[in-house]
Amino acid sequence: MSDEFEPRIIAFCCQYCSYSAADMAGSMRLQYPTNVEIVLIPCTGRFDVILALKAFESGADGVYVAGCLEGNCHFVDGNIRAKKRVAYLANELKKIGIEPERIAMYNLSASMGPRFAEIVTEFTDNIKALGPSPVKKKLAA
Amino acid sequence: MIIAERKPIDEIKSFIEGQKKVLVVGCRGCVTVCNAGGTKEVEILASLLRLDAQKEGHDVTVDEHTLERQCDPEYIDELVEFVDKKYDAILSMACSVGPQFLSRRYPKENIFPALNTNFIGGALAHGIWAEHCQACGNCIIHKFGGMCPVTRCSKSLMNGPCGGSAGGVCEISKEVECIWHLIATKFMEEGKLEQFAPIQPIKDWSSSRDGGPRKIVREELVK
Amino acid sequence: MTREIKTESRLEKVLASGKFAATGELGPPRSADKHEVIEKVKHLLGNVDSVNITDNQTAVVRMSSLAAGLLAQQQGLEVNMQMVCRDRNRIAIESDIMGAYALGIKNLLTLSGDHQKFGDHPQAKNVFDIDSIHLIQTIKMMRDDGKLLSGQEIPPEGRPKIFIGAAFNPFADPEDYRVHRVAKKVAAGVDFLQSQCIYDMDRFRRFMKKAVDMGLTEKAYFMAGVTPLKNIGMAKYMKNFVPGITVPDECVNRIKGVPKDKQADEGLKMACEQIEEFKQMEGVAGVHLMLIEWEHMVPTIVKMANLIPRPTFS
Amino acid sequence: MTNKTDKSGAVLVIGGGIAGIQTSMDLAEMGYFVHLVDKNPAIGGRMPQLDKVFPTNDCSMCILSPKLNDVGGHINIETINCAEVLDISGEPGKFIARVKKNPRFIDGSKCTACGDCAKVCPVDLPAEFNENLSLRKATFKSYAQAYPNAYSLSKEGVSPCVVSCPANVNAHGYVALAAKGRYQEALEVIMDVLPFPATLGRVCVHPCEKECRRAQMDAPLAIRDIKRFVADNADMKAAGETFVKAPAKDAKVAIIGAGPAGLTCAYHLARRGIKSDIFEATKVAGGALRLIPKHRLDPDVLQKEIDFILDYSGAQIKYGVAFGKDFTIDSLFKDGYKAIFLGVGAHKNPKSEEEQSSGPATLAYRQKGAAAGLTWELESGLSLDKPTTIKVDPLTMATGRQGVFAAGDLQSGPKMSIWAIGAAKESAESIARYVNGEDLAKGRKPLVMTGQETYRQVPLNEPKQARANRPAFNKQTEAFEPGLTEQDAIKEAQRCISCGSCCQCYRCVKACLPGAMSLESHGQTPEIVELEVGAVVMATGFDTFNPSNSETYRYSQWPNVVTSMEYERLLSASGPFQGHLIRPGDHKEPKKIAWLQCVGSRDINRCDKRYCSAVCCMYAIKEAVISKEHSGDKLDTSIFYMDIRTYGKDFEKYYNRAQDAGVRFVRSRIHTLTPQINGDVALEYIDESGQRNTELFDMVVLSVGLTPGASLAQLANGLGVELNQEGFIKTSPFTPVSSTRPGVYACGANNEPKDIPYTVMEASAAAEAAGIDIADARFTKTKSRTYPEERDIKGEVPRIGVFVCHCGINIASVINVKEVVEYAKNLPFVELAQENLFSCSSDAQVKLKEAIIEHKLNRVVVASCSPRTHEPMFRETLLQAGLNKYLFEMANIRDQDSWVHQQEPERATEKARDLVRGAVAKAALLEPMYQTKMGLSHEGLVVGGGVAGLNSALSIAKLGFKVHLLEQTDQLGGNAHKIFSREKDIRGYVKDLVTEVEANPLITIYKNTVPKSSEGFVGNFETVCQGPKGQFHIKHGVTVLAAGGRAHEPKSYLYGQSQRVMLSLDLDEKLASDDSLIKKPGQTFAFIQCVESREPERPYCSKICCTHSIESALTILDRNPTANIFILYRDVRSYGFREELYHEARSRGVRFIRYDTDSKPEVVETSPGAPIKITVVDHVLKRPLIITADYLTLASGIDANPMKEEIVEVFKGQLTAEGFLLEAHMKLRPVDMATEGQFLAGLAHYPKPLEETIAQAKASAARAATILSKDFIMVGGVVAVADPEKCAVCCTCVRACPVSVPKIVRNETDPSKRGHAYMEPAICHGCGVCASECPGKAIKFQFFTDDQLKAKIEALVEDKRAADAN
Repeated sequence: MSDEFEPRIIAFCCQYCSYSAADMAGSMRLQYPTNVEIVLIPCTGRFDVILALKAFESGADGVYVAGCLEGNCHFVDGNIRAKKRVAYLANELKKIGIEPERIAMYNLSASMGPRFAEIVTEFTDNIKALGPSPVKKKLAA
Repeated sequence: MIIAERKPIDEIKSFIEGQKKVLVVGCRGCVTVCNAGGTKEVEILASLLRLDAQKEGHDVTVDEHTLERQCDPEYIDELVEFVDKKYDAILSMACSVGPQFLSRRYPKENIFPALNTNFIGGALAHGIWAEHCQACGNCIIHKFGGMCPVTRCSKSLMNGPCGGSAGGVCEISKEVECIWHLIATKFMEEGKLEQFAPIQPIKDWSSSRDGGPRKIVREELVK
Repeated sequence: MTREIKTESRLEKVLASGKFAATGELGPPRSADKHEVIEKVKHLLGNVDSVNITDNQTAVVRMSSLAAGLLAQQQGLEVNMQMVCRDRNRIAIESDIMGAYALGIKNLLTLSGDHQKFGDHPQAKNVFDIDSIHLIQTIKMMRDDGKLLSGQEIPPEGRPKIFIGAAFNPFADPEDYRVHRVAKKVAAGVDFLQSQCIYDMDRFRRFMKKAVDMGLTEKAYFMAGVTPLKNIGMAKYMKNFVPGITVPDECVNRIKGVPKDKQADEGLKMACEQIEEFKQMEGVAGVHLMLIEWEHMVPTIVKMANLIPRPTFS
Repeated sequence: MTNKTDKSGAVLVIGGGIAGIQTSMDLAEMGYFVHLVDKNPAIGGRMPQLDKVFPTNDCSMCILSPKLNDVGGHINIETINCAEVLDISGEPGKFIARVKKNPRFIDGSKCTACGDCAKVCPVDLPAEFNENLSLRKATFKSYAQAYPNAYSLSKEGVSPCVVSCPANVNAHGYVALAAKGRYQEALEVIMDVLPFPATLGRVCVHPCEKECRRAQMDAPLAIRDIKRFVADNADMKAAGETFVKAPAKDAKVAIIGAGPAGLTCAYHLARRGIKSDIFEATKVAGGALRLIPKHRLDPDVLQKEIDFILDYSGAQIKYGVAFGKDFTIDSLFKDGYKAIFLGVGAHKNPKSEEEQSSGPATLAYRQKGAAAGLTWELESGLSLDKPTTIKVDPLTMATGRQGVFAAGDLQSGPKMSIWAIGAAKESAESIARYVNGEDLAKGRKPLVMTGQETYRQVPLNEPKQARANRPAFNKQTEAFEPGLTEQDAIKEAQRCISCGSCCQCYRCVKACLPGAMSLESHGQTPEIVELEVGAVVMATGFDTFNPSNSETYRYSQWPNVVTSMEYERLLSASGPFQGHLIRPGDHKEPKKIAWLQCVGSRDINRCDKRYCSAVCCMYAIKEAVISKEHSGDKLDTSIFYMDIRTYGKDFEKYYNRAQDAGVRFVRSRIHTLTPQINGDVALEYIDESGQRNTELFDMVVLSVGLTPGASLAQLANGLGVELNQEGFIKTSPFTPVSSTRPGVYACGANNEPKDIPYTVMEASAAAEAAGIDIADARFTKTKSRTYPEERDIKGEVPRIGVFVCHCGINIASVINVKEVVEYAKNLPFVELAQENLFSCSSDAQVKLKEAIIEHKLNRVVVASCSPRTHEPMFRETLLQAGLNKYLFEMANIRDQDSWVHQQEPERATEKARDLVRGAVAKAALLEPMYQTKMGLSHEGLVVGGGVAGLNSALSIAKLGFKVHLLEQTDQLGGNAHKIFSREKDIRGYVKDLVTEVEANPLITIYKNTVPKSSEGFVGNFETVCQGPKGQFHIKHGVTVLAAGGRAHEPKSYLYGQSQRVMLSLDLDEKLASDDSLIKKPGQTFAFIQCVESREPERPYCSKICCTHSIESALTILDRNPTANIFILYRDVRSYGFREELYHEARSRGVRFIRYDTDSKPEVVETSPGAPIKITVVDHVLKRPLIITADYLTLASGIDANPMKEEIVEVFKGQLTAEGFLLEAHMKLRPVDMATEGQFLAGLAHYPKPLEETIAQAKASAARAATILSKDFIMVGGVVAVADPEKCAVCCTCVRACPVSVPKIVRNETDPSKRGHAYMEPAICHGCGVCASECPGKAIKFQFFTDDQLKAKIEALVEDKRAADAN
């Protein structure tokens, strides 16, 4: 393996929109970095800060949540709640010296396969620019 | 119920600086209900502290446990098996009764409050709580249309509203409703102004905390 | 219109005589420099009947109103000492009243006090042991019944003969309730009332009509608060940021309608027009001129509004 | 629940769009078996093509795709794609339908939708799904979420170039491959027939080019030149090696003549495993080809090919041996040859065509070839059919003599090599059969044009392209004629228009590993099946109007003039430009777009479409709004319209919002479009002030109308149903979903243009109608699944089986599957790890089932594709193996790994390991979950006794269930008693309806009764009612809210002050009673529309008023022809066929005068009792117009029922801001309330005409029956469960739930104990919000528990951490 930093990223995707978009990116054979691993959840309303914290504790370099477009949540407002939780956690992470950019919220519809690929690339680039999670760095040391 | 919120993480970090083994103790009482110190918040705090320690390269253990209540000695006793494991610091996620009870029961332990106890209040909606009582020890809300000016008027006026009341909000902030506006409006709407005309007398604060720390002893209950 | 004289206050004398009274206002310095007080007194002396000495107004710490009032009084000014409930419990209040009267203070304006949140000590603990209406009652009880709140008797010679004032704000909400609150102050025993700055004349007229109808103006003297607008910035600030003050659009537009260098003149002109109307308005016994940090304009405005000379009593 | 009946319990639903889907789901859930026939390869109809839908702005695909999966996975719905219904016979209750199943050309059951076929397919065709704005392959899947999830192949017959070739060389195939630069494969295709590609590429007379249909556009393709280019640029030997040779046989064949025929025969015999010897009279091989001038055919080229053939076939040539002289047929047989092929040249006389074309100089060469003479014929007993040729069987090439076959000039006369080669190839086949003792003719037929070919239309409007020419031949400097350059060859090949679509290159067959694509599947033929059904529902949808033929719109010539459907695709993220809004002409981002309304609607001049298409106003507004969202405010959008018809629920507000957002609305019909050089389009129009304007737009969208489907007439004919004059299915207002043939029902846009909610409503109504016909036969045709008893795994340590899929090469070509399997074996609790070629194949299911049993697996992980598509299937297998279906987890290593990391096999493999590790970690913590059966009440409650409630109650009863009908007054029938219609006898209808309801024994009527409170949930409601005799309780399984509405009583226009001013219903009363006052000649009647409607206080359109006023006006005119009638309107909203009435009214002199809200009519009474004076500003004349009216009718619209608040409070429903009931989803669930088991119908939902009310009421009955039909409800599964012990009773879940499921309940086991949160599993929607919010972590969201997800997350990240640490 090359020495270049390859971040490990967990993405929480809802079954209706973003997970479908991920599948669609697949059927369109859109190529994107391998760094993101998807955890399927029924709705981003199921996203819990505890899960993201678990990811960071386990050594993830970044976490993002991808839900339906705002206003289009199949469960009314799960994605809005998720957005607020993400913002809350970003702030808490910042306070303990972890870059808040390591967690993000995205919205996309089931037909936005290209956008999904774009998000993976974009987020991976962001995390690469940030470097390894400060948590992991010390763990490795 | 008692409404509390978690202290800023920086402050909590400062409590446990240099400690190797930390226990976060939650409470299933009021602070669970107000989303400040239940199992979930304990998990979050513990996780943040672990992350922080890992980030700094410190080998710190942060354990979690949530008690039924931290305002009853019997539940406090339950913690003994944890205390036996020798923690360098114990963070209580209860109202300030919790850390005080813990400190008294386990005088040798380093006990810190992880919450700020804010007020006695209720939930207006999910995620919004408001103060409704300041435990003055002499409830007179029936005189004010079921609203407490002692607590809910910024100046605890007995004969409000003051001249700073504008558009139904208090002069101190647009986010604070003017309780006197509500009280006066209610009486006017109900056509009960005359009932409201007499000047409310000066309040006797001796039953309040101004009368010193309070204690209730119910003799018939005391063994 | 003459009423029973309760105190040695000159202000009371003016009001009782039925003459159109005029009071001013003096903000004590944010220091222990007595010269500032003395300087300000110069603008006011002879131009008004009595001067309010504010009590840590807007919760910003200043020289105490008692001390500043005494300094002013030493310059020959009659003062109207303001006292807020924010910073004193009933013990301090009663004590200060005694002290003030002993030092020659004849008028005392009772106030709840601005909340400390916007002052320079927002971390302070406030008191609010009693409210402003209670304060009226307290002074009245000390003066007329010779009693402290505790019931402790005050010997007749030690009773503070204070002319009791209070503020009223017709522009706060709920509008319909304001006059009833004033009624409470009257019932509590207030002698005179000074209003918040008036710009919304319609609302003030409505208020006074009600006060007259309820017979309140028979029981206490109502003085109308006047603060000339210095410029458009002040007009907008008063309109948008001061709770309990309403500034109608027409006022703002009128100021806006003239060039910047003429705005102060326009403000003074408007104030004079108001004063003229107050002179005629039923139930209004005088004006309270609040030229905050603009005390040097007092001579101008009293002249423009034909408020001088002030009556004298031997 | 089966009853004895002759009727069939199955229903045929025709059309798999949203209407067919809804009907099918309702019917299947009601207990019928559904055959859903769709002509397309995938169901879904039009919705998948739409970007967003109005007025919710939902992504169309997002809301549809769950429905596709529901239908696809339903055990009682059989979807039959690529099929058409021919006809039906029989009676209602028992029809026989004949269905023609057209071939898919792919075995759908084997297809895994991997797309490998499309990857290799060289044929590009316009993608219909993208409205031809992009290309697809001949093998395709319309869109990613398509059901069935399988590819299909477009095949329109064998292309003419192939058929016309005497050897049937697959010209289309090699041209298509050459166009892609795939020369080697192209050569393979050629050499499948022709072993002389380079030679024939030079000298063939190419009959193919004569038939090339490209000629209709410009010029035929230079097919031969392409062949030459391919042959010159690819390797023959390598191509030859790709053919599988049959096992070598003992038999040897003698070939006489080493010309093109003989050599070809040797080549094809070799491929069939048969050796041959060639006897050639001359000293050289090549026959007639040797006679061709050298500059045309380089002898070296020919020799190379001959050498190849000899090498490939192993044939030996004996030179200089003359037939009849040195040997005879008999002697050859005697020498042991099993068969003989005669490939000798022709006689002296006639010239081959090749020679003719090469001029007289070549004559001499022919002499040797003719040496054979004729003497042998007599000797060998062969007969001549013409003086110089041998008579052979044209199919088998067999001569009269057994074992002797003939081809070449000798057989077919002096044609040309290509004939000889074709015949030689056929002869080789015959010889092989002969040798093997097989029937020579079986299964063979000559490839000829049948005239049945449905070749693709020649795209005449595409740009012309010149035919490529070979470089000029310079005799002085060059020895040989040059061929095409590579650039020219490719360009030329790209001119091919793929007449037959599929080019039969069979690259797909090679690529398809599951064997779904095969030579057999390519040969599929249509099949006709007969289905026995009890009823038929037509849901065939619509076509969009094709504006190509209208000169005005310049559509066909101008790429930046697009139809609205094309525009939908332009907007869509899955569209041709991935949702990047650019115009097709030059891919420039448009800054200014115009929509032209009523293209193909309300227009008898240009297109003979009188009706209004009902949806275009809304979709145009939606497209404008969405476009602005795409491009920001800088985009300028204008809609040119005649009337804005935003009459549906929330439509008017949508219109208002669009105006606020800056969409410009211009009331004008465009008369001229002028394309500009730079791609822009100039619009000329006359605005309202009469001003002529010219404005430039970057792009113009034609809001095309809806037309009857192209094949609807044929279908209607087959089904025996009548069409109306507009070509849609004829229905009647009181039976809105019944066709003219009993037992055949129709719903959706094939009845009349309509939007999606109304379509869905009708679809459910059609389910009701079909269901009622065969109510007795419910559950007679349905299937149910049975499973072995579930194994109790309590206390077992996890034993996980991991199955890693190759998905053919989809996964395995990127991911090292073996490595992943080995890796999985060492993961905790993994008992077994295996690989599968295709995990989804049926044999893989058997294997999986066996593995579960044999290895006592108690958890299963499949690493393959997406759980969205495949989880249900694997869960089914678990059930078959006796394992709880929730003990299953998938790792998506295809869609989210191998497909998206094709260039990084190592990393992809690593990621696959991670994903498997994560899945295993979660699987270890999975627990069995059980859905439990819950009983239910089989009775319905209907609230409201108007037309909606009556119909709903009657339909539920007719479907076989008891109904309780509550009416708050003492009279049934509601508003309908007051309505008068010129077109239909409403009052008579209501009377009959009431009688029928009263007579129905299953219906209990409660008059003067209102609901007071209601508790419970779907299947188990209990409602307290207040009747005249006090309170009583009703237990019911479903509720239908049909509380109606009422006419709005306006405060304006002297209503209530003048006797001459009345509401529409008052006028109806006069018309109904045939009031003589109406008939007084010369009177003036005025109508004011939109009275207190479409204004801020009531911001909605009541939908019916325009039509109703027009109808009333016409009635007045019928009775009083001299009456003057004025209708004062804002927009005339006579949508759909109602436009006909508007048209009639105008032609009969009714005057329509438009007004604006800022200049409303003024109405005054000049003196008490005197006629009314109305002043209105005439928009055309721009001056006030005074109307003195004897009567003024106010169209004030409809208000919600005044009891609405009470009703929603009792039933815990929700209201819109306007006070109408809020449905579960405005688009796809227009009859359902948000609360499960609650439905709505009629005016309570929104103002609507009677026929729509009836349809919705019927729909509500169908929806109700989907629940009432069940013996029990299955509850539980992926739902939230609260732990009473941990619950802090904090109400967080109560507040967080989007659908108000959690409640704080008493402790059932001990009521004295503290209560706790409880989520009724029957109604939990399964989002998990409560579990995430619960501060005490007392709520477990099953299958996605904290522990399971944390374990998964930790495992996903873990390995990397270890690796980094090392």
